[in-house]
Amino acid sequence: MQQFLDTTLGGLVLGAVYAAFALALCLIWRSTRIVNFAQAAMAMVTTYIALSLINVDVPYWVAFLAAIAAGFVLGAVIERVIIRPVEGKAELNAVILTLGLFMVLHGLTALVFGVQHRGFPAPVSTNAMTVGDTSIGITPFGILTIVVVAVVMAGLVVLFRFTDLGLRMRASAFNGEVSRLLGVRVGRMLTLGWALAAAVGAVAGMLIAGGDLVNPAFMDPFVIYGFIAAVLGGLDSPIGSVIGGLILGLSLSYVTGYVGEHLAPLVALGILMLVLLVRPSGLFAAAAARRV
Amino acid sequence: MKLTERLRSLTRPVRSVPLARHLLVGLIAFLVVAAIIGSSSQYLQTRYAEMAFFAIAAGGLTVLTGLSGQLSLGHGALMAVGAYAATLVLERTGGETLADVFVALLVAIAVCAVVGVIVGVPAARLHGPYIAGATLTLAVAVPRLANQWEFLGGEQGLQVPVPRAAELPVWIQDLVWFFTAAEIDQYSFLAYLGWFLLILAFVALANLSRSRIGRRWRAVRDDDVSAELAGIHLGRARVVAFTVSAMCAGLAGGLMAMNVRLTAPGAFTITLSLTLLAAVVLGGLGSLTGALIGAGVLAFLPHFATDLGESAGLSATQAAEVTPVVYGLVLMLVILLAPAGIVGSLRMFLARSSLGQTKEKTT
Amino acid sequence: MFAVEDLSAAYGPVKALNGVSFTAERGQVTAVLGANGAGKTTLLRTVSGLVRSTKGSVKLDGKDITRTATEKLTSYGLSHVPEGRGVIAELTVVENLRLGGLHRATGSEPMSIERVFELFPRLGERREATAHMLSGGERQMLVIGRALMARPTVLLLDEPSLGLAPRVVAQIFDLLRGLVQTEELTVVLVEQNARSALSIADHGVVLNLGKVVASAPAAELAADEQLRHAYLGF
Amino acid sequence: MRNTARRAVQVVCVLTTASLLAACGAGKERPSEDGTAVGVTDTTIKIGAHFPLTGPAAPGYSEIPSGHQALYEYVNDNGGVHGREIEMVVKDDAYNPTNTSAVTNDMILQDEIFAMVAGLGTPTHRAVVQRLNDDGIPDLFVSSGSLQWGDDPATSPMTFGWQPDYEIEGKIIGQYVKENMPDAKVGLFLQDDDFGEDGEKGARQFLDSQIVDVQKYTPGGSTDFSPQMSSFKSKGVDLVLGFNTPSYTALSQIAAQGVGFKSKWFYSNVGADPALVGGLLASMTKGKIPAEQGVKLMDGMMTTEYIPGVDAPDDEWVKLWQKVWDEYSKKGSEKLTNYRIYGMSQAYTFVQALQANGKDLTRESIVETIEKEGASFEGPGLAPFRFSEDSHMGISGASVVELKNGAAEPLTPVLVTDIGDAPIEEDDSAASDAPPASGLPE
Repeated sequence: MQQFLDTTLGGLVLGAVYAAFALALCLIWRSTRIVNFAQAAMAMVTTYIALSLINVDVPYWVAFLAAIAAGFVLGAVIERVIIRPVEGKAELNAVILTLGLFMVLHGLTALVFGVQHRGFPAPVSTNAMTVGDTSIGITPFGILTIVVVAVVMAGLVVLFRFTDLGLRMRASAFNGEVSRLLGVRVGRMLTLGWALAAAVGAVAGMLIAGGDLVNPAFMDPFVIYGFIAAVLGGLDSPIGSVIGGLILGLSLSYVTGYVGEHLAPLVALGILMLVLLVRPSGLFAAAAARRV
Repeated sequence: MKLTERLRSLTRPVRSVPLARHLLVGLIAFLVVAAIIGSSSQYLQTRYAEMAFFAIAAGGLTVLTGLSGQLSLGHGALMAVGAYAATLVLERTGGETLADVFVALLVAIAVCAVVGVIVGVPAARLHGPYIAGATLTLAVAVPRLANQWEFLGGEQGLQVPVPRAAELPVWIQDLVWFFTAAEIDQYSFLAYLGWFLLILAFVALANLSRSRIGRRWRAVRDDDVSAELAGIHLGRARVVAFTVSAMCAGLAGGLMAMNVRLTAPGAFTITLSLTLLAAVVLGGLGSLTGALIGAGVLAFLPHFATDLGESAGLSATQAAEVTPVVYGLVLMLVILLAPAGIVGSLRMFLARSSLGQTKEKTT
Repeated sequence: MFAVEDLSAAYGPVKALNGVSFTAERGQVTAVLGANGAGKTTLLRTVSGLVRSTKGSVKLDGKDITRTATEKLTSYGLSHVPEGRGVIAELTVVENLRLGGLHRATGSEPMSIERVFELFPRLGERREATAHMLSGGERQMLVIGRALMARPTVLLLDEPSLGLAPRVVAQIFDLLRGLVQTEELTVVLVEQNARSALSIADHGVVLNLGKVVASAPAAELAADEQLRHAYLGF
Repeated sequence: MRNTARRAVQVVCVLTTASLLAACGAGKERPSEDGTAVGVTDTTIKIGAHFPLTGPAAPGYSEIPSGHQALYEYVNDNGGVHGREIEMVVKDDAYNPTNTSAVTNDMILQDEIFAMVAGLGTPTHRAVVQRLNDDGIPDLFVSSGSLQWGDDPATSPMTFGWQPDYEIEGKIIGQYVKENMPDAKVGLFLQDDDFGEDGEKGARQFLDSQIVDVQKYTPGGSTDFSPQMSSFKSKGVDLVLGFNTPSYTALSQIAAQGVGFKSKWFYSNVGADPALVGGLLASMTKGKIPAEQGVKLMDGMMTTEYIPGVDAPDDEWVKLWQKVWDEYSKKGSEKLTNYRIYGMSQAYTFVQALQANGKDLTRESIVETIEKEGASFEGPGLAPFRFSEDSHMGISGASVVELKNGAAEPLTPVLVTDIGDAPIEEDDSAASDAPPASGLPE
């Protein structure tokens, strides 16, 4: 029972991070119909930027903000310079392009920062919390993770639902040409979409790195898990991404805890195929089924 | 002029049948290759052997992606399946003789054919980013199965027995001696074997792509809706393409196992699948020559780039990172600047200039 | 006044517009007519910069707006209304309208969404519906209403009757006629349905293969039997 | 015909390009072998080794080769061994056996090394043992305590171990726990390969009935060990025996804190360096404890020790290492660490073997020399080597220690034993060896 509770709590924390990551993928998919396979590498880069700052004694939260800002800039630059030429072209091109970007960012980070594993601090304790005498399987950092992801989500909901900027971004994503006719600077909105997504990815990177070792490959599992979480909820649906992330986090946590860590990717693959073949638009997509 | 015409008429039967023509080219190519391998150092021979299995895998992938328009990032996983299948067979047979080697490779191909169908059926229903994500997951998930069952050797993998030169049939030893004036050893054997199978595989693939099946694949790639209207069973065409491609990956995996002499999950990383894609994209999607060029780059670039990096003052570990950066840049630049790849761009250039020539002639 | 002079455009080697000129007066409806493929839609797309012009100019009250970025045209008071499929299907009715009001003609007063609902009461009833749930007629009302939110002086309408029942077409054209008077609009109405279009238009321009073949008061065109048979199909 | 010709031309073009490319960097001529072995000239000996310079096993282990290199430079500057200078090629395998195979291939065929010396890692080195023995290349002093380097010289005649194997380490730990903590509920935390397996084998000789849970990890896999620690916690484990590499010591500590699992810890020597693990732990915690104070986070953990380390600066051997390191470390700013001491100690044994071999050096002769004389090599090891024609096992014992403020406090004298049922005996004789005045083996 104790183990089940611990595993569940661990899964929720993990799921929250997957959710943030899936959310980032979803933002980009909505704005440019591209799955950004370089998302994990971008988040890794921003996390390294934060780590370099922390290592010269910059306070954690300043470094955290710096990572977000770096992500924002990185996302914008990548959209403008690299992605813009393939927007609206054959989807295979964008896939290959982002995979290439993944490899380049990976390699460059290794060249610049080295490949050794480095410790990454957490802003709050990573020791289990106790209720009375028994300790429970969640740490203050785990709670912080869930809170941060919830805040990010709430922020995005407010942005998209209640602000003119969000309306412009959504309109650009859904129908660029019509939006232009209505005076929306669609190009800017797409850039902003990538920038926001990369900033959200940067947050996810910081949350994963905290209290763990980082190296240039530390985000690699997220290339697939983030994608699966996003597809699970329907690539188009931010709320779906979040729920997809939580479902995936819990599933993988149970698999790791009760069966074996090595089977986690296989279970993830099973979940992905099931969703793609049975409910291609994801579990929570509101729109009519799209071809996958 | 007369003589050449007579020669042409004599060779017509060979030229008019694609298979015969491809086989002839294959034979010539193998003789050239054998001469090169025979006169190379052991170190180069291992590089050639590596190039051969990369080329087989890339050839299969290029058929899949270039001709039938499906993307697979899971070919590393399929190579793993082939490698484990071949290794398990070699473990049981001892792997001492040439027959053992071929049996192992045939089993690798057969197992991968089955896996190809299993993966191909659902994959045929996916497109674009979805198939990319699904096959990428496959690439991560399959090698981890080695940790599940003890007979697969876990993380540290399985040792692969390799035939010793002395166990090879005498006629092969004599033949090699006759042509290259060098004794065959393990390294040259694997290089000969690899290139022999590579040429065989490419002849088969070239033939296939000229055949009705190949035309169907292209039809499916270019416009699936009209292909379907023309009576082509989309799913079936895609599954066949995936299976053929998987068989190539299986053969490549089997050869890789023999070359590396160890089959372990750590060999089959996401990076392997991505570098295969890089080879195919670099060469030009759908071109076998391109796949060969791409494979050459895969086999030689890492060492070249690492040396370059080290001489530029990077530490050994950093220099090793130059290679993936180059692969990644290749992927990006090809997509942004020359989406047809090396061979495709060259072909377009040639086509344009020959078009120019014919125009000049006619006017 | 809205004027097009010698406007040309091409898709690759194919000339889609070949030296088109006409003017549209304030408070009037100018119908641009022609068969399918005559270049009507290309004309609008070229005016709003979605297709690059190769020659000629577009003038709005004497100001040259030929190469102006598409996004800026609403601020000059020019609204291009794409045909009914141009609703943003994933947004609600209200959101579509809000979007229309974000980039208004410079110096104009914002228009309230309620005013649109007064003009199109049907939309008011469905304000929270997502646009993909609307009927064809409702969508057409939505794109027109959305364009009005930007307080345009010139309204370019692309095939508003496409795929609609005649009764609905009549209803929409009536509304349009009314709007021209109350809002002092310049309307350029691109239509394949020449008969209906001419019934509300003041002036007509007939295109064929990218060229103007006739430009005359609407009544005159409607009376020209030969022209009607040759180009307008009624 | 055009098609055919073009295709043939294409193939030839590709091959030519490939060979040219290869010629740029790779195609070196084999050196002529007049009387000496590959990799040996009158003035040089070229050796090679694979190390994890990158990846999860790199922290700590990547420092070992710098120890080797410093000692070789010291030796070279003092006239070399029988007039020959030692040159060491180090290649990164990232602790991935497939890479080990590839880089070993390169070292054999491209760098043409005389011998592999100190190649690191159980799963990694296992991938190339057969290859090295097939090709008759000496495979000396493997940096790993797996049994397979030494327990079967008939199959692997060229391979020699160096450090105490994991089985005797497991036995020594097992006996200590059984005698001193008979009521402890033991959980095993194992690397999922021969490393973990050998250690478990030794420990189970004494602790079979005390072990209540076994958890494993895959190197290079997930770095979150909460599930494993939750399992220990739910099974009531109060003593964990870890056979794991250093990063995983830090990660298991973090995960244990994360799930609120409290226990006594006993790590294999391999994964218990206080400076390194403490530093990693310090960098991963809230508010970043300065790395120097990180060693305190390891207080109370137990491990074994078989060579003197940086915590004993007055030891004669450590004084020698310090002197060599101060003089020959490439990056002057880096400190002497236990891993560098490990490398220098190993290098010292290799130089000893070369000295003992005499001027006529062949691949066979060095093997013969170690088999005949290795057991009497006096070096920093607290216990003697077991080298003979029947055994290629390395150092024969260790003492159990407890970490306190980064220093190892002995809990037992040096305990010496061998694999299998061999009894465990106290034997401090080798611990008192001191280095020769020159610092060079004689």
